[in-house]
Amino acid sequence: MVGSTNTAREVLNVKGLTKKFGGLVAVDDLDINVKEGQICALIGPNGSGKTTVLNLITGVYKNDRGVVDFAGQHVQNLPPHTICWKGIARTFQNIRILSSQTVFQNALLGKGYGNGGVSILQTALNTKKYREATAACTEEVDRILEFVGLLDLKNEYARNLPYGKQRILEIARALITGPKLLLLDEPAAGLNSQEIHALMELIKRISERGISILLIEHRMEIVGKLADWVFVLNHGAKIAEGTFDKVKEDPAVIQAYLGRGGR
Amino acid sequence: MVKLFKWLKKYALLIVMLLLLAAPSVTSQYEFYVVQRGVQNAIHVLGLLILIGYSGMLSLGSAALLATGAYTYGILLVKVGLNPWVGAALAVALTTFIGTGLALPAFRLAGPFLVVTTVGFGEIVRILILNMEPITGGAYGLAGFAKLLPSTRWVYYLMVAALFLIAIAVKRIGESRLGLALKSLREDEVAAEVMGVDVRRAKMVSFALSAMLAGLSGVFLANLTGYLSPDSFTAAESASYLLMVVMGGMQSVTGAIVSSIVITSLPEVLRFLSSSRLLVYSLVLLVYLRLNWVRTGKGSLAGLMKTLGFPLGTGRAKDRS
Amino acid sequence: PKSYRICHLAPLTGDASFQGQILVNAAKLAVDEINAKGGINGVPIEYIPVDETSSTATGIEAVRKALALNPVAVIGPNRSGTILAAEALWKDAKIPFITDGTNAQTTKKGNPYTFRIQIESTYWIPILARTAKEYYKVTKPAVIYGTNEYSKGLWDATLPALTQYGLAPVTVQTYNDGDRDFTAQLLKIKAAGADALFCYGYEAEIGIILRQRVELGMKNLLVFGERGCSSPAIEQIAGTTNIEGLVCSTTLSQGDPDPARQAFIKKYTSTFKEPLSPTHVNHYDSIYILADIIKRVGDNPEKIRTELSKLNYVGALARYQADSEGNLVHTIYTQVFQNGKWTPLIKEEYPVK
Amino acid sequence: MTAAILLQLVLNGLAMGIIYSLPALGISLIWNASGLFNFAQGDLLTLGGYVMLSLFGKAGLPYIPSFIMTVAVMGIIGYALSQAYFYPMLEHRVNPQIILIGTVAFSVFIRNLVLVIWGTTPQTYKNPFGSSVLQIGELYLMPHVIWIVAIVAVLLITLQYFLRGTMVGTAMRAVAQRPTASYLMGIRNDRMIALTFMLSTAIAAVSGVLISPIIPLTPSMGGIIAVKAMAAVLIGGLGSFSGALLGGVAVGIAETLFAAFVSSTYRDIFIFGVLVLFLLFRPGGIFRASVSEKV
Amino acid sequence: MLKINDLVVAYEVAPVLHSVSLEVQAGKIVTLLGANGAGKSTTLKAISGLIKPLSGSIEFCGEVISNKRPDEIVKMGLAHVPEGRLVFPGLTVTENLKIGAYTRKASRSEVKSDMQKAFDLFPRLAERCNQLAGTMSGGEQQMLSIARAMMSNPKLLMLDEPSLGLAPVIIDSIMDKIREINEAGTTVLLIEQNAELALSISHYAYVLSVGEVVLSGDSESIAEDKAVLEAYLGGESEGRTD
Ligand SMILES: Nc1ncnc2c1ncn2[C@@H]1O[C@H](COP(=O)(O)OP(=O)(O)OP(=O)(O)O)[C@@H](O)[C@H]1O
Ligand SMILES: Nc1ncnc2c1ncn2[C@@H]1O[C@H](COP(=O)(O)OP(=O)(O)OP(=O)(O)O)[C@@H](O)[C@H]1O
Ligand SMILES: [Mg+2]
Ligand SMILES: [Mg+2]
Repeated sequence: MVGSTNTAREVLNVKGLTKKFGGLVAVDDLDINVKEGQICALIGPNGSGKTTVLNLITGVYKNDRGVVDFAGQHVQNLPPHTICWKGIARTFQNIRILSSQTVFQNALLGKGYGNGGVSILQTALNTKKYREATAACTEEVDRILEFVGLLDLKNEYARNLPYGKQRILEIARALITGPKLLLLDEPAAGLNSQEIHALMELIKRISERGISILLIEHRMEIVGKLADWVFVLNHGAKIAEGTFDKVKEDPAVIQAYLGRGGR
Repeated sequence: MVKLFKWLKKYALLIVMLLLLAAPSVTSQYEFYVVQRGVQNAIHVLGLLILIGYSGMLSLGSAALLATGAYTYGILLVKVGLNPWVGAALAVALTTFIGTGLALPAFRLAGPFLVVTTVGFGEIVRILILNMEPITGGAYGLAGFAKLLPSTRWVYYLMVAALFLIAIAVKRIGESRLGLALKSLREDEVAAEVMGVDVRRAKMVSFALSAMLAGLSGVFLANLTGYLSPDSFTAAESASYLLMVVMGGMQSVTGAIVSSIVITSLPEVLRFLSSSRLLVYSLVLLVYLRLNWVRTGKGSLAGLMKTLGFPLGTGRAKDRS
Repeated sequence: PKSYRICHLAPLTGDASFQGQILVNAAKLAVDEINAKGGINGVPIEYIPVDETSSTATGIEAVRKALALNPVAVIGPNRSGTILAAEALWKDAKIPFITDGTNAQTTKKGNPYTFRIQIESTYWIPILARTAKEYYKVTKPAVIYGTNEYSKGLWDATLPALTQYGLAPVTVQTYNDGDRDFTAQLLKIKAAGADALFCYGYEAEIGIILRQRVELGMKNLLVFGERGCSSPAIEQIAGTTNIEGLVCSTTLSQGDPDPARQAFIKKYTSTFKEPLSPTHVNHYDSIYILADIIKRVGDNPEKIRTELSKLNYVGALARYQADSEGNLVHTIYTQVFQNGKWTPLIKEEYPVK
Repeated sequence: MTAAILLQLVLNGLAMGIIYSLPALGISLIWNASGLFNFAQGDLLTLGGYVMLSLFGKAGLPYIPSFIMTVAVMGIIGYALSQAYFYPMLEHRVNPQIILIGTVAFSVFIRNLVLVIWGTTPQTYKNPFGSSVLQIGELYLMPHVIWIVAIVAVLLITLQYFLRGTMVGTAMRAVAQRPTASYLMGIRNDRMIALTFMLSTAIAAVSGVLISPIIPLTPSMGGIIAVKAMAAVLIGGLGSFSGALLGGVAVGIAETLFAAFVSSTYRDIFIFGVLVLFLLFRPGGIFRASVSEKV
Repeated sequence: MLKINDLVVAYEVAPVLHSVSLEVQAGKIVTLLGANGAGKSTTLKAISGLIKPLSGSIEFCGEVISNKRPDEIVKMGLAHVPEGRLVFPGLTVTENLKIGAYTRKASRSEVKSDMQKAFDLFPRLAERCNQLAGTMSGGEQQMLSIARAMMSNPKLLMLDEPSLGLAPVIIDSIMDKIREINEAGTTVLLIEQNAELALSISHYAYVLSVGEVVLSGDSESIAEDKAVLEAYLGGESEGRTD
């Protein structure tokens, strides 16, 4: 377990978050918070609203009610790219990479819009400033690719990567945005036990860099090993929270989510 | 053989430019006029390359932006009496401004919705030109404006120089991070947005750049013909510009230039085409689309092009299923 | 020479392309007749149709293209806009053009190479106005025209003509080319209490306007039109019963009893298996005029121009006499559609200036 | 403007709107059943009209057999289109943008093919619904309006039932959405796509046959109508059949009233302006609550 | 029931399956294990005809099916729950299920009762029967995909990672259900990342590595040979060089 202290500041503070789709309340008056350096897990039955919470935090959906405070600022309902700049990055439950671009370019996308403050004119003219900015950028992307172990696949088309690597690529892309908080949506889905092991190592290393993590996962071995704190959702509302060891004994959680296999 | 093609590919842009510079001395007066139109179209098509090829936003209203550029130039010279250079600058600026405004619907609309909107925009501009007679000359057209440079030949050289610079710029933008942001609009807008790409700004830049080039191309068009009338800016024209982008490979700058010039001069080369020009164009486009985007095994056009190292459509984003 | 090259600019593509086909058919008929008889002094005519398109701007390119072919003379363009925009090109190239536009300005540019085998609208629109006023006792005319350069030119000539005869339009309506529903305009004309309608545009639109007029219960509204109204296409689109009473001006009337005219009409209809459109066949004569000149002076364009400028020739369709501006035709028919066929009402000659 | 004239305006606007809704239905059908926006629908309509002209107007066959033959001929054309172009493209998951460009190319192709075969002289044939005006008080009405309304109503209900209520219709939509999965359900994708296109060309044939006695046939006739039909379909809600009808009627009435009370030359500007505003504030159209993509 | 001999499959040029031979006996649950990218899903796609093999033969119920179209194969009584769910996003849950029974010449009431069974297994689907499948959560779509395949009442059911993205409690009930339908006579071919789980319900297992079968045997014996198994499952896609 890494860096869990009670005195740490809150990075993410969600209060009263609510989202309806037509008549369906997907997220219901939800409060969660993630402290600096923590790895938190969000678990719950299928359709309990976990992904929706991520979508609300990152601005992909607009919320109906509630506040999302990130590093002391309201970020709810800001455009997604602004939220990204403020320091929240994410991956997707269904992988969303640019399949006809290379690994490097996919990662580069994490740098966001534009050429790092260099104007279009300078880009077109290939000025020194543009070249320097590009070089710096390339270097940074390479560093992160190295960190996650994808550097040797740098020039491969993303669509040709095996599934597991595509998941890692998404994480790399998210890291390149320079986040303070990383949201991972079922990163282990479709991975085998070896890959899961490597993934957990990676998540730990990311956490060691001081990045807080909010993780959605159905594989309890991962939640058990990684999460400092667990939130359990059902029907969009929080039914339990605490350490995994505590939460997994909660009869409501067992009944709604864990069944006999999860423990 | 393959080596030769590689070499050709590398220096393609340069070769095309040299050929263009030589054009006035080796063509008859009329052929030269056609080449001029080709170069002028190429400038416009490079703009569409950014919008359609890079960003994946289909526009069927591009002729209207061309009209905006050409008419603004003409009106400023004839009705206001401005200097041609000032007129040209203002024309490009205004077209860019209006084109950027077109990005507003693109914020919320995609696919067919956006295309129909651009069709609508094209109609709106055409009807306005037709009916605002005191300013635009209406159906009678607009004539009597000066050229940027006194001799046709110098205007041509200016145009070729502009084309060259624009080609390099468009290529560079395509390879830059900005270009990646534009391409991400085509592939996965949501992912791009969440990764910090300001999608609205990217759309605006895409529309603005393409409108700017349309405006510039319009100014040159006015210079070439010396006469403007609303019927040269119809939806059918927009469709032929679309053809030029697609046949150029959607991603390749040199491809776009070559295809613009070839398609512009096709009816002149094949005289029998003249009355069924569009019939043949559209058929060629259909055959091209069909062969290029569907792998029909070895021996197909696509296979052939691929072995020769030519750019192929990238529309084939397969899902892993 | 091996052949005498004559280019013919005609709209072969676009909205007006059916007119182009008639223009070419008529000219081609003459060329074939001449060549079948051994050509001009044994030299055949090389006849090259060039697509003027239905657009003014691309029409200019067609003029360039025609000039690049080095013809002895050119027939066309057909659109006033194209003539006005491109006449400097043939002035520079010193090639005579026998044009077809009705806009008065086209022959007023002082271009000695421009000739016209058509009557300008400023001549025949006043006749329409006078006919309306004096023959039909119209008091409240309305006008509808399309926003193309052709119809617009007709409207520009209409207001002065009406004023000249003490009439003022009770309402003026416009439409855009391609419009297919004129309910709004017609009902406004109805609401304005008009008793006659001056109606300008291309065949499809005019045809629908004439039909919709009846469908809206406005059968009593008299309609006065320009030369295109005598086209068989109008009758087909509007329906024969719906154009009863339509009045229009032309340079050739289907009902003209003159045997030479009737012989031509018979020849035309039997050759092409379609009814004749009187306003688009005059280039049959243009070819004969050129052939006659070339026979006399050879293929020098400058000499052909000189001969055209003092032309005095009786053709199958009309008598041609050049005036100082290059106008070659001076006869106007006003005809009315009565009992299912066109009947001449008035025939007028304009003096040659 | 008297009340009678106002009523007449609305009535004629409605008649025009019904005409727009015919290609709009075709566009909606293709959208539902293949996920394509068919820019060529209007030109297919033109083609249908010309085929009818040749059979009924020129060859002089009786009306009903000509009608049936036109629908059959157009159905065959739809089959050919699907086999030669759309099915291979869809089967290979070609980027929808490319297929969309393909429909634009088809639109241009068909229009010019018609031009080459039939020429550009506006043509028409005898109105089989009768050309005598019905007069009701001060209102004038053409009998074809009543017929077309009836046929559109039948078409609408049939399509709605076919696509939503039958297995084949559901399978068509399934093929459009996930061709791999539809294979796994035992559906023959090629047949479904062929059927889709045959249906839409058949609708184009019906529209062409109904419209060509009223609006003269020119190569661009269908295109002119289709531009409005596209606006109608987006206003009504792409994919919704009642939306196509309502959108068409709304466009027809709105443009007639605008032409009468504001300006007849600027009315297309008005329609497209309204369309853009409408799409900005209700991107899904009248009959579609805006569905956000699941992320 | 299903017999595969020397199957070779390639996506573009390089073969993904080099030589796969395996057999699924009627009435059994057979598991296919393997590292990521080993070619498990490709094998299933080749069986159901979604991708044409370069060589080798596939026999189903005594008939060679390697040259048949997917729809023909499916009509023979084979159902495939594909990787990535592939529900019809614009159809409602009910419509998705109905399409699942497309090939069956079953009466309406039969389809209804089968649908009821699917709803019993996944009560969430019943709650959402009119929701568009595309707006369902990942796990809900997975449930729908499984339920849809069962609607065709197949002789052979092929499941590609059915547990993917599902809550533990649902995985339990799916595994129970697989066993149950197997006991009722349906043969099952299963792909699972969670080897332990898969082996616990299956009779027989094959292990695939880089496009070849490297190990096969009774589930119990394979499960016992943990070290070997781990070695193969860990060899994560080293086969790819490009
Ligand atoms: N765009 C949408 N429209 C309608 N309903 C939606 C939409 N998105 C999500 N829902 C519904 O909201 C609920 C929550 O979905 P969400 O994707 O957040 O679940 P989840 O907890 O991530 O589930 P899983 O573990 O299966 O991924 C689901 O029941 C889903 O059907
Ligand atoms: N559509 C495709 N085009 C090209 N290559 C593909 C395609 N689909 C899969 N591959 C490649 O084929 C190989 C085998 O893939 P397959 O999906 O069969 O593996 P798998 O064993 O199912 O793995 P996973 O556990 O990731 O599902 C992989 O290397 C993969 O990258
Ligand atoms: Mg989820
Ligand atoms: Mg797989």
